[in-house]
Amino acid sequence: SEKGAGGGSKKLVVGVTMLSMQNEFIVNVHDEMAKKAEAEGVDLITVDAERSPLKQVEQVESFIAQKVDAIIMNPCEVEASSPAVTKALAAGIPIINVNSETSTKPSAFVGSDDVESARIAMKFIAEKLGGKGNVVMMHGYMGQAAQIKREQGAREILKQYPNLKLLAQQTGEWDRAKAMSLMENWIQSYGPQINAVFAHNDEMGLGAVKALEDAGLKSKVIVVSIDAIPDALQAVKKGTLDATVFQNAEQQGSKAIETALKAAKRQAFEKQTLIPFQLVTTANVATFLKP
Amino acid sequence: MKNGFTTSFNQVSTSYKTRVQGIGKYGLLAAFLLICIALSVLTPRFLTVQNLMIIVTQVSINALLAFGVTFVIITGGIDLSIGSMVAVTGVVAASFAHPDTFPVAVPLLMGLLAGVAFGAFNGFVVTRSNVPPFIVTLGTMTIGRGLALILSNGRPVSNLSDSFNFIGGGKVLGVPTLIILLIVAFISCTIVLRKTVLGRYMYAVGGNEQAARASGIRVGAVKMAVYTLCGGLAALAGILLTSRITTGQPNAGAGFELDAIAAAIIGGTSTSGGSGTMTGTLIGALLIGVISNGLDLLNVTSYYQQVVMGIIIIGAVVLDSLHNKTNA
Amino acid sequence: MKNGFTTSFNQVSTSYKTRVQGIGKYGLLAAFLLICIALSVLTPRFLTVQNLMIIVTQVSINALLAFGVTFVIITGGIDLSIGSMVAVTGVVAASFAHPDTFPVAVPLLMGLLAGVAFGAFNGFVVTRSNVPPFIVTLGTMTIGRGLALILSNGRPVSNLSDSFNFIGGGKVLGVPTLIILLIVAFISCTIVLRKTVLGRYMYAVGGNEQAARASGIRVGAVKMAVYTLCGGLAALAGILLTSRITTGQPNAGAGFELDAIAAAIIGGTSTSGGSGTMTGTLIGALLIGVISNGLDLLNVTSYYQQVVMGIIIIGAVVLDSLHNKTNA
Amino acid sequence: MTSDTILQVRGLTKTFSGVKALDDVQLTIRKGEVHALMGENGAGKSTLMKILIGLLTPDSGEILFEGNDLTTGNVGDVLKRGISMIHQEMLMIPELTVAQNIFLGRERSGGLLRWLDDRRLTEKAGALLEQMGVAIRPDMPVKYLSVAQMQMVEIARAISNNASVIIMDEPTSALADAEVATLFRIIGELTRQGVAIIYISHKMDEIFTIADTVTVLRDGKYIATRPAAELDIDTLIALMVGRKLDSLFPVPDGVPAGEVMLSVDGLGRRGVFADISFEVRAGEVLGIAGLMGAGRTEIARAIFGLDRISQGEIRIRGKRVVIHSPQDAIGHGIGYVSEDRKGWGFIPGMSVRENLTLASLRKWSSGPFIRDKQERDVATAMMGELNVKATGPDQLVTYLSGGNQQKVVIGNRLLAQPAILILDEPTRGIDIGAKAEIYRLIHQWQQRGVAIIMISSELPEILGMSDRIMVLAQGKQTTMLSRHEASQETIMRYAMHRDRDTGPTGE
Ligand SMILES: Nc1ncnc2c1ncn2[C@@H]1O[C@H](COP(=O)(O)OP(=O)(O)OP(=O)(O)O)[C@@H](O)[C@H]1O
Ligand SMILES: Nc1ncnc2c1ncn2[C@@H]1O[C@H](COP(=O)(O)OP(=O)(O)OP(=O)(O)O)[C@@H](O)[C@H]1O
Ligand SMILES: [Mg+2]
Ligand SMILES: [Mg+2]
Repeated sequence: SEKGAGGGSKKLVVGVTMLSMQNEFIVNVHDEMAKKAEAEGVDLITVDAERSPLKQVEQVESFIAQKVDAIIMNPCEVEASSPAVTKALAAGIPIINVNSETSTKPSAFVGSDDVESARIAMKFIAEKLGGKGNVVMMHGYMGQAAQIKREQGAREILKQYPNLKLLAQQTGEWDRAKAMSLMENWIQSYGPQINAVFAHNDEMGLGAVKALEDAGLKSKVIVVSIDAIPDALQAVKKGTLDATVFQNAEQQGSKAIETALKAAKRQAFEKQTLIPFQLVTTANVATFLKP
Repeated sequence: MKNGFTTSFNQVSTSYKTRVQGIGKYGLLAAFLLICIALSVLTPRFLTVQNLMIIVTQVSINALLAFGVTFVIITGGIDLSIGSMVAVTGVVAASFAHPDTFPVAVPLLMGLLAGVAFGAFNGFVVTRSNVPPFIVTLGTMTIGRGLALILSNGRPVSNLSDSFNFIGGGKVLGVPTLIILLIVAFISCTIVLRKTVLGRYMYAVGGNEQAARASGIRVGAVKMAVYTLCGGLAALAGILLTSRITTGQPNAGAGFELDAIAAAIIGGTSTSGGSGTMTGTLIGALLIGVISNGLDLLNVTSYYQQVVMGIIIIGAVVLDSLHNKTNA
Repeated sequence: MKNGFTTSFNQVSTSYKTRVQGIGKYGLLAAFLLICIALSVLTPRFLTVQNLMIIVTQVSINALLAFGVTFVIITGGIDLSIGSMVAVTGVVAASFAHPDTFPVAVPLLMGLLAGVAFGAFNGFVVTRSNVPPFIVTLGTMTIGRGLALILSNGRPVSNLSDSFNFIGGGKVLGVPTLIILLIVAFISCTIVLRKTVLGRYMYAVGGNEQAARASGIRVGAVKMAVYTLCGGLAALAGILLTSRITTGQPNAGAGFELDAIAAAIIGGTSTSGGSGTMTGTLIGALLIGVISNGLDLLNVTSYYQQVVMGIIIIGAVVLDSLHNKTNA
Repeated sequence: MTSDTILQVRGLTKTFSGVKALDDVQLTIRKGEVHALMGENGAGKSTLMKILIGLLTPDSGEILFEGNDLTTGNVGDVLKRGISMIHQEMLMIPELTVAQNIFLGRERSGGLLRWLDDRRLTEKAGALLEQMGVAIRPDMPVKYLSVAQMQMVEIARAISNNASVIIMDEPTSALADAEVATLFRIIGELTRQGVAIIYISHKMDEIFTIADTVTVLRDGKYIATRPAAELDIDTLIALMVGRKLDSLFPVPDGVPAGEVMLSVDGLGRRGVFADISFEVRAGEVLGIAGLMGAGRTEIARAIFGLDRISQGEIRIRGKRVVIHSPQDAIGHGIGYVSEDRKGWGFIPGMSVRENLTLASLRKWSSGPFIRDKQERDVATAMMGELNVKATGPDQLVTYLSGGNQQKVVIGNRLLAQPAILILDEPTRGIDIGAKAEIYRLIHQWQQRGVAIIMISSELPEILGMSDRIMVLAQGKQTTMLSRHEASQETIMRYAMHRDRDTGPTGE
């Protein structure tokens, strides 16, 4: 459209819809985007989909009605958020998926593959246990994209280690308190049989750590989770959490803005920017800790 | 002895008219219009045909649920399971909606059937046991969520046929199907409530169950009917949602019950039963939709949006009730 | 309004009300014990001192919230904002609980103050406006969530002092502090409800507000009191949760309101007001906790857990009401 | 069963949580008769009627209606077969209009999804009310009606069913004489057409005016059935109470009235009443009489702070006071017993004890805590004084009979020891024995120096108890009579009084 081309006098406007602004990692990604936008002199309109794909589709519809120059979407769901992509593309507005994917291909993707993060985490457990032992898994909200993908990754690795047994699995709803209660109940059930815990996010991982500490079992059980939120990094440093998987919020955020701007200005841009995960353990935690 | 009454009738009748049939409703309508005017002033993007159409589209799912729950609340009950019903019916419909399998009527019918059956189950337990509807439907809310996950194996049911996706995502003569369906549902529900014997009995059962019983009304049948109706409308909402997002999501509709109940109560339906209108509920749903849309348009920061949202909703209902007071 | 319909509504639910002061309670207790016995048979790990202690610990937060909301429901109101209050008070407390800043009394007091102020605000709006409590507290629920996010910047407030973490995570003479506090709160709430003038007035206001006023009860003051009390108890719950998980979470407590209200209603508190006991509420909360713990111990698959949970809860209340019927 | 027997009940028994409400009761109703069912409060009259109409199921016994078994337990069915009922507790749907309530359940035969024709219902109801000579708008929601008006609507509903048996459970408890006359005229017309009426009332004079046959119940047991002509009032009371009753009204003892406790000057509430001025002294009973809708209740409500006044002033012990709420009124020593005991009287889910002590709870507590034993003692004593019939102080008030509920409400106010007591229809629905007790109590409190205002539609009561009588018509004070000046005729004349200033009213 006329105003976007060449980045004329008018400020560019980018619509951003985020999965959930109550999730620390997502908030971090967004903060990076805001910082980058500020530096580039672009206006961001940020809305929170509150984990509802319907809401997200509606928000994108609203962006289209507002004739924004580009849309950045942090999809709630692979399939369910797809209509948003279709609609944006149909309206001729570039749409960039950040952090996770949709089944309909967007203009560009910036992020990492959730399945991979779980592979990394589970692999760490498998190696620590020497390929043999009992694992319990704490799921996120059942049916959500992140939960499904993290489960998928974990199972891929479990299949490779036939002596690694999945003792129990249950949802902790991404929540620290719920995970703590769940872990307490598992300790009652299985006690010393449990060798490792894989939690789909750090919040739940930290809940599990707390329950294990209270029961005096932490030294005997490995706990690994995903996201590398500051609390988790501290815990890794203290040695209570054995490992977490770092997802680079900073890069995801700034790369997403960069790509969106290029697309809005009709310049060439990367169709896919994959930002690798990194395993964080006591060995390398110092490099991730912000001063 | 007739002579003595005329004066007191006249004044009584004026005071009740303003309250019951007339302006009461307009209090909320006034609050609603006030918010719309404010938004039009604050942002030029609000009052465009396209944006208004988007609002109505966005509101439609909640409005359908709110219509159903209005029936239930009028009889003095409550239905917390509507959100879960959205998920169950959506998953069921999606399972029959893959391309080149069944004609589009099949997923529609199966979804509706699932919702009606679910609602009838609610009604059955409520009427056959002494358990309060709050607990019954809280129970079936949990059960329904579990069922949706079991049926879908915890995964979104995707790859749906275009004809199915058209139901909630298409347009007819430039008007989104959702808006058309919303209007049809609104008119039908209004007719049921105001023009049929069933509607009358809903008010009676909610207004005074003993009196309804003493008038020979089969209270159990009326309750069965409202929960079933509510299930049917939830199924419609579930199917439309599924079609709109082109997937059957087992975790869809979580928390929808509160929004729907809020729309009904903002619209003047009394939680103790016996009163309420579909028009009120529709305005209630539109109010929530407009505020949410407006806050997005104004780019109010996510956290502050929630604060503002809460304040405006309370404010609108306060305005409404003040208005009623001065008229009384 | 001069006529007495409100009371005749109440009569409708008398069947549910017989339980208030008498035998009814034991029906639920029987259902609860039945479930406990079943679990003891199904798994030897259920009936151990350690596991029972864990159950009570896990139940305590919900029970505290349920105590507060029981007060509110007895007066005929409702409080949906308790979950958000947990978040706000938790974040506030955590902000003052970093090591080497303030003595541990400061975060405690600030958290309690936040909860009491929040609750008083609910009470103020409910008594001063005509707005139904459902809408008022739905509004403040949204506002509260927003406030918690604003205060914490959307991030967990962590790095809390050991003395603060002891409050909800420590043990005194081998007994978890949570259990001790739960017992203290239960006894205090029972005394307020059964032995004080305020408690009596709560039943009166919920049982028949007009008759309460005609007896000279300051209905507004009683309502202020219950919402404030509820806020205080939610603050206690928020502080304990924060201390237990050693972080102030802005999204803590989401959905807690439904669990707490469920505990109260399962325990026999009538949604129409005027009846309910703390013992019933405690059993209601324990029931939910035991089922949830039992399903984990039995390692029932996640999806099926929800289905079973819903069925057992409805079943328990059905059993309870059958019991009442034969007693009526 | 003789040929003109239409309804027969044999061996009926009903138990509520172990208490026998009905015990082997029998009843035979003939076509075209008015059959009075008599008994004290709690004798089981309403229970028996609720069983007949299908609202309750009996434990045992049989009911034959027109020769066929009626124990179906289905109200709709019973209504269709030709029995209808005026309920003691006025079962109506507040939000629905008069017309909608009258035809509720009979809008149209057929399924639930049949179309409604509200205009036709309203027309039909209007015609019916007109025919009854009752001026109530058929399109008014019943929640705006006075208790008396509701009772007229109940009557309209029952007679519109073309029933062959109409049960009337205290149909006149809220009605004044004029409306009672209307009802009796209607009853006359119905019986001439062969309709049988089962009539329950605590007003003795009514029984002797219209009843053909009288059946008496006592403590749930059948006592006797007699032709009304063979009974006199003392025999009937003896059958009901099981003993002879002393005089109904206490003898005035001529104790001089004390200081002026309450005075009202030029009190008005726009459109409801105006220019009301009176005073009540300590130890005096001021009666207020008037027709239905004269505004008596409204005056009481205004003084008690339930409604705003638009002009005039209220003085207590000579000092001008402003009363905005019941708390204000109670603070000034005023107690009010409403005519609407369910709406404003008691808390149904609370026990007798809790209801009795509610208004005076602060007296039986130290700080925030209730002194349990004292509370129980006080309540038990009051139960004794009022002769409340209940299983004990912990029985829920909902399960008491109407008369006993009324006693509990009065007891609640008395325990608060008001200096000024306003009683609005204090003996509504109360049996003759209990009435005598309440009169005795009023007299006692009068002797203790309480200023009492008594509003009543029962002229004998007004005449028997009042020192002075204020008569109202159309919201205006038409006279103030002393005890010696007052008679039924004078009161009625002033109650019908039409004020010139208001000009012609009516169509
Ligand atoms: N639902 C109930 N549960 C328990 N007891 C009841 C119930 N209904 C009535 N009773 C008891 O049954 C007895 C008969 O009551 P009923 O209402 O039939 O008396 P009544 O003769 O109509 O009295 P009144 O003249 O005061 O109306 C009373 O002792 C009453 O307390
Ligand atoms: N809340 C109200 N709103 C409108 N009108 C009312 C209201 N309450 C009472 N009225 C009307 O005011 C008039 C006066 O009623 P009120 O109850 O004072 O009469 P009353 O003299 O006490 O007679 P009774 O009690 O026998 O009916 C009635 O016509 C009644 O319908
Ligand atoms: Mg009776
Ligand atoms: Mg009156």
